[in-house]
Amino acid sequence: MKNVFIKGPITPEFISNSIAKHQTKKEIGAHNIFLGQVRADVIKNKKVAAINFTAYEDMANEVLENIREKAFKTFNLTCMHVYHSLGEIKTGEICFFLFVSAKHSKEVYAATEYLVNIVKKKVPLFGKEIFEDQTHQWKVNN
Amino acid sequence: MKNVFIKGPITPEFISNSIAKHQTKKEIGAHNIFLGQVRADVIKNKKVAAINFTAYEDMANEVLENIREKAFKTFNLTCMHVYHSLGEIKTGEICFFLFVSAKHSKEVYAATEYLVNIVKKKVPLFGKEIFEDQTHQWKVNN
Amino acid sequence: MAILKYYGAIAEATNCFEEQISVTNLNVADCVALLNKKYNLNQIQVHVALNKNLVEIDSAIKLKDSDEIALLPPFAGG
Amino acid sequence: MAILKYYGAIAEATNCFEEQISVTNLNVADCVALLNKKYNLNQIQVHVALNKNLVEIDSAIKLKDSDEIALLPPFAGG
Repeated sequence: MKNVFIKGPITPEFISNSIAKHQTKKEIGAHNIFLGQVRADVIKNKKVAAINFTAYEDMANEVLENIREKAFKTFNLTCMHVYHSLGEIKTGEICFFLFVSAKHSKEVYAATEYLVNIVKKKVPLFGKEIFEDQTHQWKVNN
Repeated sequence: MKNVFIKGPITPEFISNSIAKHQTKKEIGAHNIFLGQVRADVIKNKKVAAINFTAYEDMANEVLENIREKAFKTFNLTCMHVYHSLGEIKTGEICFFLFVSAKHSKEVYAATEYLVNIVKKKVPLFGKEIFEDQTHQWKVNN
Repeated sequence: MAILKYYGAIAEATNCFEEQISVTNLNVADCVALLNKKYNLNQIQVHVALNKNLVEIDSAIKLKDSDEIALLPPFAGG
Repeated sequence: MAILKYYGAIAEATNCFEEQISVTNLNVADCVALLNKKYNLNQIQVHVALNKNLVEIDSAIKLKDSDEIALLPPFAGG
């Protein structure tokens, strides 16, 4: 299984390379890409400057493999890719990249929403929100 | 109003530039990108090689401006961009790029699906499907 | 004179993208019927835009000089 | 000996990422209670993974040598 985790931010160039690789797949008519960008939230007057992500990687890879298998059974997808950053990701940088492709547009929307939500809920990733004053708190997905 | 129409295919580099431009907008937490790729459909044993797109551009720009205004009223979006190719777009190339951004992920999914569908339905764009043998037929959105 | 514009399959049938038409006492429905007959557009599902707004193909709206009437085949964007 | 793994807020509380524990007659619930007491984890919502599968925090599954028990704080990916 290929590696899902990327050290540092996911760059726009990485995303464009992923898109370019799919241009030889001529049965694809629709791509949907979800990107998570680190937001400069203000919490009790302190602004988030970065999130430091860590993962229980061995477990995360197993969970993602199950998610992938179920997604291909549930949705009529041609391709599916998930990438998540590890390490410190500054505000404005991209930490999460989900990419699904299908023959027709109607196949991709529900798959995208389902996959983003299940990754947030089921993959053991942890985020340390670092404020501008270098204090921190631990991020919790709702 | 900025121009929505692009001569020729929408390149992966154009998409990555659009993404990069949003990295200064630190209130954004979620992007959703829909891409339409020209599919090598086989119709009565003939394979599509390209689609030549034309538009009633003046009307299309007015329709898109209305769509944009309504989208910002309906969905809680930070940004919205739409681009469509004109001219001959080969199979595997990208002809449609819709890009929405919001504070939270839950805002982007319905907006994406709504916008893709309304662009397909309401914008006066015409597509000549050119087969490998240089014959053609006119594309009709369902 | 009003301006007629043709797109896609319709421009293919008319063999031009634009022409002018005298609109004295002509409404939308008349105009469409006239063009339909002249160019044999029966095979194509036609939409009509009057000054960039879609109108009913059988609309009784009177045409006037400087109007722009566009005959649009099915949309295919996305 | 089984391997204990800590992540995020829990690793911060234990001040280490990994340690070993003797598991003679110890089940998951016992183990969690022990660590909870030792490291004062009450403030953190803990999930437990036994050999990379989530189990109930009060599970009576007996631990054995070579098991990997991970204490996981709330997930924050995406």
